[in-house]
Amino acid sequence: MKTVRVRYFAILREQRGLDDERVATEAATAGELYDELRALHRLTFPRDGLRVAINEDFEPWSTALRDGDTLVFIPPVAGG
Amino acid sequence: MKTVRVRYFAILREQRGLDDERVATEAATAGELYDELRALHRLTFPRDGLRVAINEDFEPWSTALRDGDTLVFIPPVAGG
Amino acid sequence: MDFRLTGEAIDTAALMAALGDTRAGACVTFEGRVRQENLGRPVRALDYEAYLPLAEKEGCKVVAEAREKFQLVGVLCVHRTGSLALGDLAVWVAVTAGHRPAAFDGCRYIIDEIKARLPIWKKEHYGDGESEWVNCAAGGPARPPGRGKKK
Amino acid sequence: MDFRLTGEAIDTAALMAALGDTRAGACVTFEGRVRQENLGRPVRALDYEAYLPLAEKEGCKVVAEAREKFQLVGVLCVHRTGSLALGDLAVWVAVTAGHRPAAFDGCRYIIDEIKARLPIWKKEHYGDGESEWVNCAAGGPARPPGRGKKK
Repeated sequence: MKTVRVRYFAILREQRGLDDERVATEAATAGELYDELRALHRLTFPRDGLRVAINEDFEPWSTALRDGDTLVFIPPVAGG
Repeated sequence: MKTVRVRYFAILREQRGLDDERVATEAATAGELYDELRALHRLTFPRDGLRVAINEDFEPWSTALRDGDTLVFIPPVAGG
Repeated sequence: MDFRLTGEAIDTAALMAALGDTRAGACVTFEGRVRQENLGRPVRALDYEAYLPLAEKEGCKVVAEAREKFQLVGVLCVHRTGSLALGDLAVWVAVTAGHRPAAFDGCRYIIDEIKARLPIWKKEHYGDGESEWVNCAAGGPARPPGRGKKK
Repeated sequence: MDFRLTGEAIDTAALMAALGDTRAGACVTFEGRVRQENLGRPVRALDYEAYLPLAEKEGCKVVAEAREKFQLVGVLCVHRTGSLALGDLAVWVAVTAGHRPAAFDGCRYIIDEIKARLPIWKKEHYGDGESEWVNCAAGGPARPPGRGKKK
């Protein structure tokens, strides 16, 4: 069991109903954590519509979680 | 015999030594007039390095001259 | 710093003054402004929300890439956060170079990459009172499946 | 008028204000400035000489072409004549459009055509006291045959 910090922005912040939380998890990777949170909070975005940042850098979904990491799931950006 | 006005700019003005003159000529076209003036004043530009404007519009070298026309021989422009 | 985010109005005159450099024969700027309409819907205002540290880091990376790809003299880029009204300046990019092709190409590279890559989100407020997060083809569906327009 | 020539310093702030339009989401500007060096020679100043009526007519034509080719909202273009010092603004083009591709393409079209087509000539004054009319590949030899550098 590790504890990570998750921050939410924009549409994910609204879906989650908060912008910052500590999460205790058994998830091994960033991707597993997102799937867990998605199911728990009924987030609508499939993982492949998002990117993930860990400790302020974009990282692959397969990145192993470490205790104390800060994760941000990045919804699609405006682009226009 | 017709009389036309010729204006000179930039390097042609310096080569001719004046910026405006009236010319009485037998030349039938703008191109013939340029060749005449080029020989007379030792202008260095061959005709195909220039364009000609007649009465404030670019025109082909083959344009027939009419009495009272104003001609400008356009040296290459800066471009850069 | 070549790239930064700000919650205040962007003062382009002051920024331009900082780009004066007699090695530069060309300066190209891009201004992105709040339009009165998007995809046929009248817009009355919008909010930009950014994940600040990553947006700044990624913005600086984009600028560094542009400097590597093109022969640039100077670059400045500023992106707004917070609430903007119609006509407000949302993002500003200025690039100087010896000659104009590099200035045009560098400016365009920067704005295209910034729009596609930086974690900055736009919420549009429409004339009818509705609001919506504006998404883009780069990242996922235009609207998450199963959700209607959110207020 | 969309295009004009001026013997005075170009006031870009006033010109930009005239381009405010909430239909425009993008504004691209190009500034051409006097560089300290050209083809390896140090430049200290330059003069622009124009055949005014034709330059204005051709400049307006270029702008009209750009408006026809691209979806533009507004265009302003000003070209200097007379004596300019290092760093001075020689030509300024600003184009607004709904979206950025049209603004970039329109601005670049205008500056490229203006540089190639308008009867405006540039005389550079160099650090060593010499001066030269700057010609271009579009029109003829870089220097007329048989003539040296002119003072």
